[in-house]
Amino acid sequence: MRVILESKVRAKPNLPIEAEAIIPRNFLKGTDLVVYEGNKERTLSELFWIFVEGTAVAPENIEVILKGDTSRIKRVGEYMDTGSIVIEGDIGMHCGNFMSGGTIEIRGNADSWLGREMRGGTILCRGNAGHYCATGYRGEKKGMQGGKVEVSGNTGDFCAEYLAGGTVHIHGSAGDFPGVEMRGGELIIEGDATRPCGNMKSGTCVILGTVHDMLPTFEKIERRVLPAWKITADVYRGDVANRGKGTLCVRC
Amino acid sequence: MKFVLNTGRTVPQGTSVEHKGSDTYRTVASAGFLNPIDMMLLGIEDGDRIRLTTPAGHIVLTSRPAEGVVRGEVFVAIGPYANHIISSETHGTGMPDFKSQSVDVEPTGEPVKSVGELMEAIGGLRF
Amino acid sequence: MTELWVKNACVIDPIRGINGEIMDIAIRDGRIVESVSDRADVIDAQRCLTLPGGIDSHTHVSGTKVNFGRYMSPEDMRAGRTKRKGKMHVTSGYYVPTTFGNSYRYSAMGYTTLLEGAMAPLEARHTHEEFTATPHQDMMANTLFDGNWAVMDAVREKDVRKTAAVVAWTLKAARGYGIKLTNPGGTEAWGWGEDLTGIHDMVPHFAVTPAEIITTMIRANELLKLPHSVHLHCNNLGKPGNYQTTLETFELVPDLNAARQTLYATHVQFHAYGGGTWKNICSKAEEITRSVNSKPQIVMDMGQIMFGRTMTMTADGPMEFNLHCLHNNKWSNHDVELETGSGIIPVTYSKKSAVNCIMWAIGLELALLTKNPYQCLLETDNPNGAPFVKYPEVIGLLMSKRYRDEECATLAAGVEQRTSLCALEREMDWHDIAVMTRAGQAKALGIGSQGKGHLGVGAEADIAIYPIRTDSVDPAREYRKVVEGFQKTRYTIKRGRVVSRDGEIIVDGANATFWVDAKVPEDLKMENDPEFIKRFEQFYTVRMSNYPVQDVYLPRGRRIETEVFT
Amino acid sequence: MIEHDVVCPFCGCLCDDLEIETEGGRIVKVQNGCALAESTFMNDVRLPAPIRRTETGWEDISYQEAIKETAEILQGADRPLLYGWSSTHGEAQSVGVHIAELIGAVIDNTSTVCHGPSILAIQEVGHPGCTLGQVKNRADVIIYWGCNPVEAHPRHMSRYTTYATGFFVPDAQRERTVIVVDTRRTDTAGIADEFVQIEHGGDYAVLSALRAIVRGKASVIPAKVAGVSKEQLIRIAEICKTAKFGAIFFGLGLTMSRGKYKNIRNAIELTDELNRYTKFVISPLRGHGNVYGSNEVFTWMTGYPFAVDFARGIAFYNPGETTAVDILRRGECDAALIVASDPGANFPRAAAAHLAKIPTIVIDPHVNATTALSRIHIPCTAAGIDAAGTAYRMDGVPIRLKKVIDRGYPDDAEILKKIYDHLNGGKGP
Repeated sequence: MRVILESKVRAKPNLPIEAEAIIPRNFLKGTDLVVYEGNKERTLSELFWIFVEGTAVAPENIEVILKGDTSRIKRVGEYMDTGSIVIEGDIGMHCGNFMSGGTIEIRGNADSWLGREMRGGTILCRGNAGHYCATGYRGEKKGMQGGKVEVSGNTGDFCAEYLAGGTVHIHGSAGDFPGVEMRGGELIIEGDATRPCGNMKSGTCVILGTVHDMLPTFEKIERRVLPAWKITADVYRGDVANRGKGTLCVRC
Repeated sequence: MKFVLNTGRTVPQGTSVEHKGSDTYRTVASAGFLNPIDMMLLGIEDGDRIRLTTPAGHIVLTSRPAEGVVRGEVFVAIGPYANHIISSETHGTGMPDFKSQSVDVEPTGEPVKSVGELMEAIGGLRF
Repeated sequence: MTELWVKNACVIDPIRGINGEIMDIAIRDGRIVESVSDRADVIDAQRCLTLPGGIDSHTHVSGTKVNFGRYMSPEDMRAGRTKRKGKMHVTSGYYVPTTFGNSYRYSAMGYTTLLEGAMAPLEARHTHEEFTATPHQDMMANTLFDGNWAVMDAVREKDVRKTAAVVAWTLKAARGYGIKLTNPGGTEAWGWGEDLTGIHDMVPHFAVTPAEIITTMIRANELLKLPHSVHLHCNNLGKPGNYQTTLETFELVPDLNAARQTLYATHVQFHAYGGGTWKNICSKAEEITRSVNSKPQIVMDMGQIMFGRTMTMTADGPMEFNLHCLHNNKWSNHDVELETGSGIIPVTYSKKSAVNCIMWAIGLELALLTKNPYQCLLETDNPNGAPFVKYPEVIGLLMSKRYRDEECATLAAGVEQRTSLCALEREMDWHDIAVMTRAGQAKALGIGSQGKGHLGVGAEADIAIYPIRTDSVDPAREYRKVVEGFQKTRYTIKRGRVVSRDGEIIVDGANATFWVDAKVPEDLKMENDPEFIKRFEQFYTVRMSNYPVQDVYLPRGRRIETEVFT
Repeated sequence: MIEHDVVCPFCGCLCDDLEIETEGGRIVKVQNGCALAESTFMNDVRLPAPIRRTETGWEDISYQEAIKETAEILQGADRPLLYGWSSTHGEAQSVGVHIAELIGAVIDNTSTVCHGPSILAIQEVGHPGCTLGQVKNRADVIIYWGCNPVEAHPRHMSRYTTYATGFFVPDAQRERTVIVVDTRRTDTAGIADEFVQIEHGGDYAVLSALRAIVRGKASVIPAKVAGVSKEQLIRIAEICKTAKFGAIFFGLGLTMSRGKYKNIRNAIELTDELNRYTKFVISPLRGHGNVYGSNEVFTWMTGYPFAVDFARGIAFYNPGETTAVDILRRGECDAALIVASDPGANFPRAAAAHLAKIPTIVIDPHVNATTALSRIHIPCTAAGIDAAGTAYRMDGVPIRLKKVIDRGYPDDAEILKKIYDHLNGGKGP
């Protein structure tokens, strides 16, 4: 089954919409869902043209497609556990929060907190992602714990903060402090990064581009070939400011 | 020349902060403090006007020499002049780059605007 | 004039010796009266369990440290969020809820009076501000004296009268209720990053020992005729082997007051550990309760822990730092000049941890081994041992051996070998629970005369009606019904008004704050003591004139005056 | 008439030993205060009456009219922003929170552009701190990091640190070592025993290096970190470890520079590490007089210290998303109520500009930059001058601000209550 949601033109297009109801499973019972625009409650049909093609008996067979201006829509795919969502344009914040299964594809850019506290499933963002891509919530000790986030473009700052499990793969560059407070999982940055892995405790980060402002508290262990990436890298252990035992590999 | 814009509180700014329409406030909030060597390189003297440009906009300030300011930095009291050119990007933290905005600095003959004029430039109206 | 008539109530009112009688309660203008007119509103209690409003004699719900616990915990605020609804304000938080969250949830459980366990006098204004935002319970604040410089000076001079004078001045300034000692002397040592290891260690620079502070304060407390006794958080909290410190402390306590205990020892579970390390920690609840059973002058509360995530917060700064070094999670500390300290860290009590399981068992052992329920009150040192919303589960555990056994079966090894819990057959009855959750508290806090903790004529009409039929529920078997029943009252009545119904708050609250104005002879008034004033102005960072809490902070303050001593 | 022990409401020090002389309802003399205090009390020019912007200029309106129109604007908004709060008392702040929960607004205070990052850091690692008297009576090592108390908190050093006589530090100047860390050689740096000049944006690296050195991992540290020599770092670490009681104070140099809250987090974790050797505390130097009070009030009422979004009825918090600058930059809000602050002057251009595009109401005693961006400006009392109320000092000590004169203005808490009543169909909070 395909559910196509095309955003309607709004009187106040800058108002954020919160749409955690947009997950495949919810469309099993129809399209009578509630979303929020600013401080007002709306029905899905007030904000979207809704087209449903085919039927489904199981949520894994449901594909949700978002079209139009979706850059202000937050929390799409929150707690999603199966099925798929395709966003043809840009998507707002918190896409794929707490996701545990299924796939989300974003053809445009994603705003901040993409895949926050994700546990499983896959997110593919073909454009750039904002700040705090694949991270956690304020005050919480664990960020993303499982699954995979792949970004074809760049990310903003604090990418994979508190990463505790799963894989984050950035094909472009990451901003300031990628992998800060990391305690597990794997972070791959094919482009450049500034001050990677500050205060990391555990986990692995591989950077194929240039590192700016490498922190002084990483202990160089060895230089070795990383066959998976076909590169030679300097391997650091850190962050020694924090008794950390993380691994940071930087192409040399 | 490329500089980093740094902002902070000062006593003169603080004592006139509730009188933003006053000349005193205009004087203290629109002073751009530079290292004397940078001023020499820019070919300006104490009191000459400088134009600071960033992607957010531009502003004219009165230059002042300050030994304590490091080379490559321009210090401006926290307030509407500095804010006229600071980006509102917060890096997801809520806090703009009040101390690390990169700016172009050049000498200018243009006048320093009043706070009221700055507010009118962004759609306001002086009382 | 407002009147209410509660009929068909199955009343347990231990202070008046009523145990499960079906009776009617007449209420006029907030107080219990002999009878009401036929225009009174009527509530049919339908023979449900009806108790005086619950009283928590040791909880942390208001003030600097509690609010800092909230401030540093956005992750907890995600739990337990409710919207504004009717008379209810928004609430957030599970183990450190907002003030309204605390107030509504306590009210839903039938609690109408709370004692904030720790208030630093310098920050008292903050506590009182939060009291007014905790509208459904009458409040009172234990006032911290454990590291008070003027007190330690007077103790060193062995001057009980002077000690009493400092206490009286400070209680009045802080609008406090009673004397709290938290790790006496230890919080001053913590000002240097040190702690004391026992009650006979010297406090650095002050040349007094915890034992001297405790005994002098007990005498000063009784000299002042304060309604409550000294309220003590013993030294060495949370350390394996600390039961000896606790027992030594209990031995110091004379029996000086016929109406109530002479010492209130709080959260004793945390002070009843044998062994010498975390590896060989074991229960010494039997030793502790043997001592308490022979000393009517001591009342304790359980300090029960329950499994799950919570926040520890106490004036005991050094203890919190030690705990932080074990957990390596976030740590806050806030020492208060010339007075006390405090620390906060989040913890998770896990069934997989043998230490946590033993702690859990010790709290229950203390209650079950204490013969007189008036001597061991039910609480969790909220939120240190668990958030107070777990009280119904604690009640269930005390009333049902089967529930305890089922829980024990899910725990890490150790409980059976290192505690006696599994061997304890005792199952508490409804009356015991009524004592441990209201009557005992009223007596221990000395607020029976203020009309709290009983339903006699003249008492404040604070009443909790639970959806429990004691004639049909067997708590030993149907403990889940007990737990559920105590979670939400059918009606909570506060000063004659129904404030909460089936868990929902239906009116704006209008609580009162009790505080003690202890009188001293003219020559002992600290506000006239030049040396006291000089020291104050020199070493505090606020002026003495700006220190006392103004009356505006207690919009419904209830002053309790004591008789002047000679 | 001379009023003693008056509290200055200007900065987070809340000095409470001022003497204010009044004559015929005017303040004529301020004693014991700093220059900031003096100007706060002496040069108090107010907006005389409520004003409303018209097509061409401004017109006077009545309080009643101003309050009614404010309520209507807020009532009709889909995403109202209530911002400011730090220069008024807790009583007004608490009404503000009630309005926010009632109408589903975002409410934020000035810590968002001040010590918001410090709060984010504290939420990650906690805050080992103390009241200022602990520092005064005990500290033998004082570190000012990224702050300039000489300019921003002029009496901090004489009341609480460098020059303050303490019980265990009777000869303060001789017995206290003062370390200043900054990118600029400020006036504060001038009085330091040790000045550490850091390259722009290098604070995080220097803090990490210090933590590693304190832990005995100096071997990993390169010869220079962000312009600071390894020798100096080792010396600083040694001074800290051998202190009897050390205190770090930090300011906007850490919160506003690159990395933001990660800088503070690192400083807190350094403090934490040092506590394994001796006693160490850390505290932010809070700016506005009652900014800490706004954090306290917001926290006990909503659970969060700032940036609280009630759009969904429940309280939601996520700085970067629910913070005022971000909401304005993204053009989200469609009405704004600004109380006791001046975002027109203090927010970056794009954020301030949005205020002019939407109906903005200002409640503030003074005409400020935001006035020009507003639709309505309602003047009120100034807390601590002509209104009493509660303020929280930078270390959390609550102090009652005094009313020293009466100038006939309504209290902002009263104005806000009336707005609330309008919004709530005549029923108060």
